[in-house]
Amino acid sequence: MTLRRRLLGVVLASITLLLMATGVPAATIPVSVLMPASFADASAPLVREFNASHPHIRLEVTRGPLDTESVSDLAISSLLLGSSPYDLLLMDVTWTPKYVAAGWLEPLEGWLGDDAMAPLAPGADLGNAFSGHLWRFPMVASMGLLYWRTDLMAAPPRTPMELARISRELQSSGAVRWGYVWQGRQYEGLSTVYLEMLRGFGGRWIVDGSPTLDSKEAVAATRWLEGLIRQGISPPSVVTMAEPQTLQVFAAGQSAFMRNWPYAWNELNRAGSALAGKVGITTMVAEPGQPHVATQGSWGLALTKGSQHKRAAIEALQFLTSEESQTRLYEDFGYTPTRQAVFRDPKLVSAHPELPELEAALADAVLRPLTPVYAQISDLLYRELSRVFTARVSPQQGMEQLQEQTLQLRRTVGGEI
Amino acid sequence: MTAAANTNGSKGALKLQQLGRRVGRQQLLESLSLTVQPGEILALLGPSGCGKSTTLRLLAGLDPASSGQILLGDDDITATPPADRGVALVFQSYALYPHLSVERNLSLGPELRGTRPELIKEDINRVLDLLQLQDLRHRKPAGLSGGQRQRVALGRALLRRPRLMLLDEPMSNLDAKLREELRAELQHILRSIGAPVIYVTHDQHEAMGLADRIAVLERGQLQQVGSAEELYRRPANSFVAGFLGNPSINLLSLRPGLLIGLRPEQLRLAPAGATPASTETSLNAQLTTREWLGDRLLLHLSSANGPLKVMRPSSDTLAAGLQPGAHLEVQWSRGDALCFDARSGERIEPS
Amino acid sequence: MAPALLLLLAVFALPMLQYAWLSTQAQTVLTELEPQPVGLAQWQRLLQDGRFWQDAFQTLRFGLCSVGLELVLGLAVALLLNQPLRGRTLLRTVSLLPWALPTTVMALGWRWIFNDPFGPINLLLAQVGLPTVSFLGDPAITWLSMVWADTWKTTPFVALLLLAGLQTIPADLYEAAALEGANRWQSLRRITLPLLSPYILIAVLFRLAQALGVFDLVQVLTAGGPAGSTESLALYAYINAMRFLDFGYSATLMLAAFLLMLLLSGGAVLLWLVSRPRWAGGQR
Amino acid sequence: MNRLLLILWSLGPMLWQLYTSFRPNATLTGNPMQGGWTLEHYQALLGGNPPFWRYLLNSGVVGLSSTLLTLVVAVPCAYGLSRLGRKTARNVNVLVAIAAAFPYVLLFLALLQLARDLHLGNNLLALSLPYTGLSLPLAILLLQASFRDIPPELEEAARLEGLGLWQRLRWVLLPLMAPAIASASLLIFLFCWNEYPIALTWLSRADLLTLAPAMARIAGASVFTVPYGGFAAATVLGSIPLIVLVLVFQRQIVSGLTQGAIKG
Repeated sequence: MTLRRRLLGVVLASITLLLMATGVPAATIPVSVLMPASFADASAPLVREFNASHPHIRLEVTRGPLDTESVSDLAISSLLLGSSPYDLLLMDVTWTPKYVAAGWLEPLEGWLGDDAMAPLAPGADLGNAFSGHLWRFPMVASMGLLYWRTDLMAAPPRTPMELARISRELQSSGAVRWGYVWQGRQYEGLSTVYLEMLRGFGGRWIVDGSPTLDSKEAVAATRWLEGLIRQGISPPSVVTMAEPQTLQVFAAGQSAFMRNWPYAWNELNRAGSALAGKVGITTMVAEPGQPHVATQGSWGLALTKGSQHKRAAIEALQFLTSEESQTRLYEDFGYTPTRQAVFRDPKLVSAHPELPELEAALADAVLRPLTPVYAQISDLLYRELSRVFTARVSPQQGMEQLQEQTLQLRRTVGGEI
Repeated sequence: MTAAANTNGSKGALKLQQLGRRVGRQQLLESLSLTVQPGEILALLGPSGCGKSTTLRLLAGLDPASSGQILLGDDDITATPPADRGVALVFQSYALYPHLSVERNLSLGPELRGTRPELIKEDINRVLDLLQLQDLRHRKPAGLSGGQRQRVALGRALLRRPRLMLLDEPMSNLDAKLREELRAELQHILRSIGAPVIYVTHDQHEAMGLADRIAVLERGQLQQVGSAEELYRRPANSFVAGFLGNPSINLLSLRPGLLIGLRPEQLRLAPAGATPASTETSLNAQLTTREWLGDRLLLHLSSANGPLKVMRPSSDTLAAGLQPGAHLEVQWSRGDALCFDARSGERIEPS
Repeated sequence: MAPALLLLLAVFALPMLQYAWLSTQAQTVLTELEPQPVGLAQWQRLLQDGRFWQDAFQTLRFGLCSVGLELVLGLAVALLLNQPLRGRTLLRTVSLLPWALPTTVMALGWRWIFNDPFGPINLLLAQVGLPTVSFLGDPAITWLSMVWADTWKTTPFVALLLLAGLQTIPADLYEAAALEGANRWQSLRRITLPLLSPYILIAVLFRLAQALGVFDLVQVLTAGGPAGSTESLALYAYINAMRFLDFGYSATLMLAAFLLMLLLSGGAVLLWLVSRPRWAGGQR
Repeated sequence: MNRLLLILWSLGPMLWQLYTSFRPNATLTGNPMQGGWTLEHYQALLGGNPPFWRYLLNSGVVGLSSTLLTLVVAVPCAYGLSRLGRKTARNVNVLVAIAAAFPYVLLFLALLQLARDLHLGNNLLALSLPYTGLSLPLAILLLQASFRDIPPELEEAARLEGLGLWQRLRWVLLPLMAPAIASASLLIFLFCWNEYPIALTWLSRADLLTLAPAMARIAGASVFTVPYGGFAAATVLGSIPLIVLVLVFQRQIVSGLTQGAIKG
């Protein structure tokens, strides 16, 4: 009897709590945004400011998971459920075609104007439009960078061979334990790493809707990365590393080089960091004559088709991607801007001499293939690379298989990727 | 409603008319016809599986009858739901609610039937007094002895003021001594109800000691109804003869086509070679074993016509002095012998 | 009764029918998420999909190894718990704990325990001067790490089932065997195992079905890596649906996984029927 | 010795998580023997948005409502089955047992479509529907077994006394079933509390997540370091309610599991 009563009490209390927490009636227009945890944290002050200056709108940020794929899963499951609770999504550059094809997004050119992309810096304008419409406005630019230790070498390596040589020298002199750490785990990050090497070796991922992953350039890029592990330039555990793990090793002074995104700059130079002032950034190494490319990894805001408050959501989008917001995100958190004006702000440049470096890297940015089945082809890529890096298969064989698998996928989806 | 109707004592006789029950291809009970008067106790006797429990369940309404009718007083209750029959049943396992105290076990039914609380209280006190259960009223069944449980079950039945009282081997879970003690008390209580009582048992002593009449069932068929004495003296067939009496009757085929039934207690012994009186018959036999039963002796003998049991008083000096292997004459008066048709088992009046 | 059985049909049977239908359709981003009939193309694709076969093999390998290990360990634990020991209740409670925790919770825990080089096992190895083990980074090892984590979590369940079985074996059987001079191993082999076999079958069937549907553990512990060496069929189906938005193929994969499971469970039952002691035939 | 081994095997991983959860992140990846103790991981979790206890609460709500709903549906069904003939009941039970062992993760896609078609997503109470369906088989098997343990005479006695079906259930059968119902409820509750794939696809609002998907999606404290301490604190917080549950109801859980084995 008493147990039953107690249980009933618990149920009633829980229900009441839930209702209290969710059922707040609002006279203002609610706008909700899903962001990965890091961006949600960084934009919190902006959101407060927006809400203070826009009393008719209540902007609310949902702090999603940290890692990109989990955020994507969350966004997709909310969209699949039909009535998405989100008006705006902060999206990775690779998601756009898939979301557009699924019919989940609202074109932005009608809201922002046909020349909405004009103020964007070169490189940042990539990956926002697809099949003739604008779907996404970039809030934060991001591109793969090579971090190097200014205290251990005079100039950064520009070719793969130089990188390997400097690494070996520093390793044998005992200055560092490892030469180079990068994102080698089986996940999207590996695709971004590989794309930079692929282009640096002169290869291409997709040419005119067809994969060219068994080219000798592609095999050479794979072999080089695989060789880094085999020769001990990269630690064996690099195959389990994502961005935070590489940063951890590099920040601890254990590696001479690191491949990472711009945000790591702030962390490495913050007060108390062992490496403050000892780190330089540049673009990725490339074979002589090949471009030093950076994989573009910008995050942009998109409007969901099911949004009930599109006008208010656009207001929030414009605020969050404004020059002022981008300046603050850069100053406080190291998130690279997307607007040309911010890169050229003399005050900002004088306080942050690395800014032109970033602008240059962004201009060198390349996109991952823009296709609705990007998730599949990237999945094939990082899976097969992981097989190569864990010595399940040779680089040559691996790339041949990858080519075959990608072709098979192309047949399955009807000939275009 | 039934309780109110029953308080005025309008209790009618129970009439079974060609009652039958069949499940699938199995005939559990075949065309049973019986009448039990109010205040009469009828024992249903038979080996397990003979259909006595089936009959009880039909009467209680727990199982539907396949054929025939059940009349209680002027009402045909064949299709009446169990609760509306005014029937009380004491289960073999007593079926007391294990989670309720004695008092709650008794009051649950009346309470849920909507009887007035003060009436229930009064009734319960009366029953508890009658059954000497007052001290145990707050105990749970697990804390009661077998006899106490039986009384609670009986009390629950009494509270119903039944128009028909049914008991399903209520003593079988008690030890032998307690059974004998309770028998008289039980008989008294059952008579006081003033309703027809049907008492199912496989124990002939209980049936003989308790019931006014006994109905013997075998394989779903009624073999015979009558007083204990009738059944003992004039069994309808060899089955009834064999089922009643302890030790059981000797059945010998002395002549082709005929079975002679001889009760062990009606046999006498004489020295080997002694000639019987003119009214008597004699049979030569040899003693195999002896059982001493206090006041009596049970002798197991072998004869040319098969084994024989003879029951003699311990004071019989001839019987007491016999050693296994001894030869002797077994004698009986011809009037005591029962004759049965060897094929059908029906009793035949000796010609 | 009827509503419950209807609900069961709706939850278990309807989805399978739906998958059967969906597996003849293409429903992807390229069809704007509308189903389009494609006949048996998805099944053809499945048969040619090396990744499906690899995952099927890996799922089976995981299922058989973890269930086998759980049986052995579970039996040991059950035998231990069946002895009249001091603090048996406490022991039983403690050994039950791993089973009660949500898989995702402890999978997150195992990710840290298996960490190279900061996990406790690798710390210990480093202390003694041994090389660390890449529990989650080596395709040859990672699936074993997964078996380990699953065994840790599910052994209590198997142990309890077997303990229930042990408690139905009358003690006088052992006493009789001991009088005839049987040693502990012989009485385990001749009395315990045969009498326990129905319980072992139940445990195997239940666990095998669950292990072949392994999902939570893989997704949180390894996400299928490295080199796809721990990806299970369920995870592959999940990725196809939620990441690739390829619902037709996802349904095909799940139906295939289900059929595979039926096949295996049927095999286990057959094996038991063939191998069980003859006297057991009369028991039911 | 054996006992010690068993305890170590069972508790070791949990104790390591407990230890980790009180250590500052820096010491975890540096020299493990150095550094002090900290509550920062717990503070971060409980002060997060939504706070961690919210997930526990959500799981509790789903668990309780699903358990109640399952019992409401399963009790009559189990009663009906237990009163059927042995043979019919056994045939039904084979199907129910297959459902009980079914790797339900395979159902997620169909259930997701159901959620979309009926607008059941992001609703904790609606999540109880699939959970009820999934817990039913086990509940039916357990409850049916214990219904069969109640002697039929008890119910017949009640029938003779004029008790209707509902009265018999309420006053006679259910009180006797209390231990079995408690065991079944606990197992159902545990299942719902721990369930992952369905919750993962049915809930996308951060404030509605139940514990299992929340754990899988848990956001780290920072992008710069791997929040091992935070993860550990989350596993500890996520485990505590269940550890308490197991400690308090150990007997019922064990009897539920073993009943299922013997009777099922």
